[in-house]
Amino acid sequence: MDRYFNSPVSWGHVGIFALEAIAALAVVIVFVTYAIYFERKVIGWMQFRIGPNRTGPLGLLQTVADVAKLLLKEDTIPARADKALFILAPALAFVPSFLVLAIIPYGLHLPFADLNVGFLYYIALSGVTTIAIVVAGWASNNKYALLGGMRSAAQMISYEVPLVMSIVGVTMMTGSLNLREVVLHQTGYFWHWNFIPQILGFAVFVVAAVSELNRTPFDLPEAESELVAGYHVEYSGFRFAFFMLSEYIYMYAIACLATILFLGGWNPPFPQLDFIPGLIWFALKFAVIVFFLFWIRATLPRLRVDQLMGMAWKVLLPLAILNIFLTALGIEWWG
Amino acid sequence: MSGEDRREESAKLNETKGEERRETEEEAPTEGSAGTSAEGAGTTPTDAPAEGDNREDVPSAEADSGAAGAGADPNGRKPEGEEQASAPKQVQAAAEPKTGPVDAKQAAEGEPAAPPAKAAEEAAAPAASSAGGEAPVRRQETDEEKAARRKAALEAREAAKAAAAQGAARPEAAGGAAAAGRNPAAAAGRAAPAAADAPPPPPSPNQPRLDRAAQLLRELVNEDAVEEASINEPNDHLPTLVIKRDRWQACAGLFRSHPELNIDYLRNVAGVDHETHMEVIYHLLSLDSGHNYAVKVRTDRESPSVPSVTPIWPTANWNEREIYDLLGIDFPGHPDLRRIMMPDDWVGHPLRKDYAPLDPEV
Amino acid sequence: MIRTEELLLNVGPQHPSTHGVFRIIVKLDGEIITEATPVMGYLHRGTEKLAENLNFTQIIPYTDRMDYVSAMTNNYVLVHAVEKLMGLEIPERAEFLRLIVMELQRVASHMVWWGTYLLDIGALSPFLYAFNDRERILQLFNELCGARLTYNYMRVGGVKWDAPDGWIDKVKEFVRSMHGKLEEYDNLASGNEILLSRIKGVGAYDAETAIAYGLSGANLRSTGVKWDLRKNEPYSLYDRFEFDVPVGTNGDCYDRYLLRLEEMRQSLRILEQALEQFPEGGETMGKVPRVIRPPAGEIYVRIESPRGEIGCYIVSKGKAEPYRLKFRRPSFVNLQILPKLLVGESMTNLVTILGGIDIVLGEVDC
Amino acid sequence: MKGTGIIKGLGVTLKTMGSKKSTLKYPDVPIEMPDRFRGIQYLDPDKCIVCNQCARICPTECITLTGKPNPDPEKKGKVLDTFDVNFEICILCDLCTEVCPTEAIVMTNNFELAAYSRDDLFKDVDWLYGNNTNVREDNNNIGAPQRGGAK
Repeated sequence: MDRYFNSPVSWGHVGIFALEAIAALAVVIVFVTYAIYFERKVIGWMQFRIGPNRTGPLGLLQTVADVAKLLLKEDTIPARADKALFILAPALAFVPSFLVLAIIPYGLHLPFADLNVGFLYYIALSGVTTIAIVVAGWASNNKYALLGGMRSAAQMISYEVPLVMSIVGVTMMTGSLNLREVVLHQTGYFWHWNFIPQILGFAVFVVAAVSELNRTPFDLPEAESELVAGYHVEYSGFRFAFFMLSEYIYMYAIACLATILFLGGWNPPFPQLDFIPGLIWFALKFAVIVFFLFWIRATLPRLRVDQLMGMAWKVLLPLAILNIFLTALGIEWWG
Repeated sequence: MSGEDRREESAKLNETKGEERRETEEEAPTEGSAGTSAEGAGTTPTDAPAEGDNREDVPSAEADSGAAGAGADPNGRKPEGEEQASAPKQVQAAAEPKTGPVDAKQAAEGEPAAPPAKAAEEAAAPAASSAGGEAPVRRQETDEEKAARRKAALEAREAAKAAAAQGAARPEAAGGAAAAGRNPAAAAGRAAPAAADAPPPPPSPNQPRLDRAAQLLRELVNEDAVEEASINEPNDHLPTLVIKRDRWQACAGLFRSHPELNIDYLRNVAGVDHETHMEVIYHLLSLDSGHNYAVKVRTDRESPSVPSVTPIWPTANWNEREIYDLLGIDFPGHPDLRRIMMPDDWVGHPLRKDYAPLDPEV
Repeated sequence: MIRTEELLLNVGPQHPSTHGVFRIIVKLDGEIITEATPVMGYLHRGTEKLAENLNFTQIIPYTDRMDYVSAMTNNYVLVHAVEKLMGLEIPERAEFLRLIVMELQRVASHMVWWGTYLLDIGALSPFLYAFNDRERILQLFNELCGARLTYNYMRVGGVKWDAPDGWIDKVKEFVRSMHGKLEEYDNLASGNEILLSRIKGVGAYDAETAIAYGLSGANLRSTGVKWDLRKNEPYSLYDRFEFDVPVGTNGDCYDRYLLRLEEMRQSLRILEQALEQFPEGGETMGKVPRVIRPPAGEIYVRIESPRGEIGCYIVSKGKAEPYRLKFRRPSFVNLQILPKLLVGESMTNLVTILGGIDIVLGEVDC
Repeated sequence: MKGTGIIKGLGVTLKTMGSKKSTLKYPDVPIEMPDRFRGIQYLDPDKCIVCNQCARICPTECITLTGKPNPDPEKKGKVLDTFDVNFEICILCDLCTEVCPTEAIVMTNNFELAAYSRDDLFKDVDWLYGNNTNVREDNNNIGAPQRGGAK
């Protein structure tokens, strides 16, 4: 990769970059398609059901069919909605979700953009999606959407704080925000991975990440039983698909981040297992995280707004700060 | 074949079937009554009168579970022995969260001691003498009743035919016909119990409670507060009071606050359109003592109004709204008297007997 | 200058958590409710008016559709009222069958409540766990009376169908396995800290308020008032069986939650005894006149439905049709306390409290 | 300890993942209903004696029927001419089969009635006669005259 960055720009390079980007996009789209499929399958299995099984063999084409349906649906915009914002919101939600994918290294030689401020880049861009959700809630001119949008703004801003604080420990141990270096620092046996020394940080990270994803038990912005569908109650067709897409892409990104920051990225748990390619190890860890997200969605009820905010500020933030202190002490005493 | 033909045909069928049915009907109750009274004569003397006085419900409860029924309640029907046995228990059970149930408890324990004995004494005499004589008397009554009913049914059928003949049944006509058909039936219904009351039945176990309640209301509210007081026997000897409309508010207050009555729970409020008048029925319950009362308040049909008891029992709130909605009875004193079931712009009150929908298509 | 205003929000009639077509107009200050006005009647079918032109056998299918989650108890309250008014004798076998189906129905109804309540609170799975087991009860009912929801099973004087061969054993088998299932329910949700934080202390009222508002069933018992019509005013054969009436202490949603789970256990207890004592043979239909024509008079009977005291008030003028038929619907009466409970709560708690009262809209609107 | 409840719950869902599923393959595999199931009625016009019991007992008045004199002059009584059930309002309550003295109208286990038009739900005697599969064996017509009443 580096040689492309260092050599002068030519049409050939542009073509290669474009192809790479398209390949990455294809991977992500395939992931989203089958993440939705497996989410439904897994939750179905946990509820004495078998999940989607009618479209295509084993129901594998279910999501494809769903997307096709969404594409063909009539595009409705409520008469009293703020049209410009209403149209802008889905795009605003979904553009940053793709942008954050640029920094994720899947293997030692498979990074796209090797930024030194990798994690901060992620936080900065994912924050834009919050704005999109508020805009969507506001532009719909619907009270449920508005409530959902407001909830989402409060929730995502609150949880970004513990999310960032939780990885400060990792950064301190690594000495860098560059995601590739974070992984390289975790080379060795699995107890060298960050999730053991940073167990507290890992816990805070997982909780805050689930909250950032607006998934159960933190799915208040779209709490079905209270707000019907929350901020996207008025959206249908492909605009709705955009929100859906960005949600799942964030899930992909967060699962990748958790793998990289705490589970040793592409490193095998034992150096002896080195013969298995790093990409497979990465995918395995990633799958575990994604499965965990499905699993808690199938099990847990939803928090209340005040409890949610209380949890962010009264539990997670102090824990994250405590984690920073402990890490500092650890580094001071044991190096 | 048109609808009219069909109707005629079914009417004919009705007639033939009806006769068959009448026969079977006549057989059934007499059989039952003969059986039960014979049984009554055969067993302990306390059994018979209890059945003798409940002529409305012929086969009583004890036979369905011979041993249990006879052992537990000597009266044959369940209320007395059962309720008294359970009343103190209820008091104890309910005593924890409540304050001052002492007098209620005393009432529950002291009161019932007398009536069973009395009932037994009075019961013994007629049972011994007239156990054989009971059955024919009753059969005669049923015959009378049957005759009246047959007449009523005939009239009703004729009225219905007349209405049908008029073609597109206009609501007034149909309503009138229905009313014409109903009135004799109602009259017959009323006549039957009147005839049945000839031999004075032994007092109900709940009679003292009814008398006491009536006395309290008369003393503490007004002499004319209670218009009628009776025991509704099929309904577990439910003491039923008819209260003068103007006194109802004060009476309700007394029911709620008087330590001896202590009605804290309003079970049900129902409105009935009796065509001659409107009636609101309150089913009251004291959770401490387990005592039930039914209170009826009558009002005229033209501008029906009954004082609201929502300030006394908040339960009444929606119930009164429902009655207002469906029967059109006004409840002065209600905090928020609006329609509750029907749309706000609905015309008429559907549960009234003369209700005709504004738009018959709906 | 920031201008603030109250938000007037229509919750319903089409809303996932109003359990049917029920509407609450709430005034919101932020997410805090300052005023709540329930609006109902969207499912009003005029059962009481329809009944005035139907004979008693014909009314039974209509009662199925009132509280459609618990049709058996509705059937029972009507036939019980008519039987009492006519003084009919019910064969023991029929009475046993009625009791068994009513208790099965109570379990099934509480399962629906449990599942939907947790769905309201945001947990997806309990709903399917509950329905998976309820399915077995419905299957039993289907074998018994040929329908899964609107049973039309009871008749004045008895029941329509005798138990088919092997049915009692199937019920026994079900009751046996259900104990384990209830434990699984507890494991799945009852201990969940998120659930506890959501329902503990929410929607609390004291015994006095509960009695004043005429609440019944678990709503009343959660305040500590030990009032269960099966014990206090026994009907059917309930005085033959041993069971406890669980009561709560705080009167909050958590108590109601625990009470309903415990009531399922008690129902299983009753079922176990009833199935043991189930009589070998006998009629399922008593001696009933050809045309059911109660004598002139009136009667109010009440039984303990899964939702509370369901009552039936009949005014008869000696005809085959009731002159007036009024149902005291527990959901309707219990719901009255809702506006009082909602003031000062958040939107989220609206769902929790409404779900905790356990209403069925078919019954509220009737 | 905080969190044990959540972990227990996670355990239950995880355990369920491997358990037997209860999904029915409904349209592919037809559902077998028990014999007593109340499905769409089957009508045998030859048995019908045009007694009108079913039309009278029907709570929703969805049955209309007419009879004609028996074409065979030797025999008395009537034979069925038309018989219509409006399945838009039929609630399959079983009362019509309960009162039928000759078991001319009986329930079947068929329950699929969905149609694109409301008119299709208006079924006549031929259709009901043709609905002759899965006919219920035990009809238990307790309301019918000869067996009911004071039995």
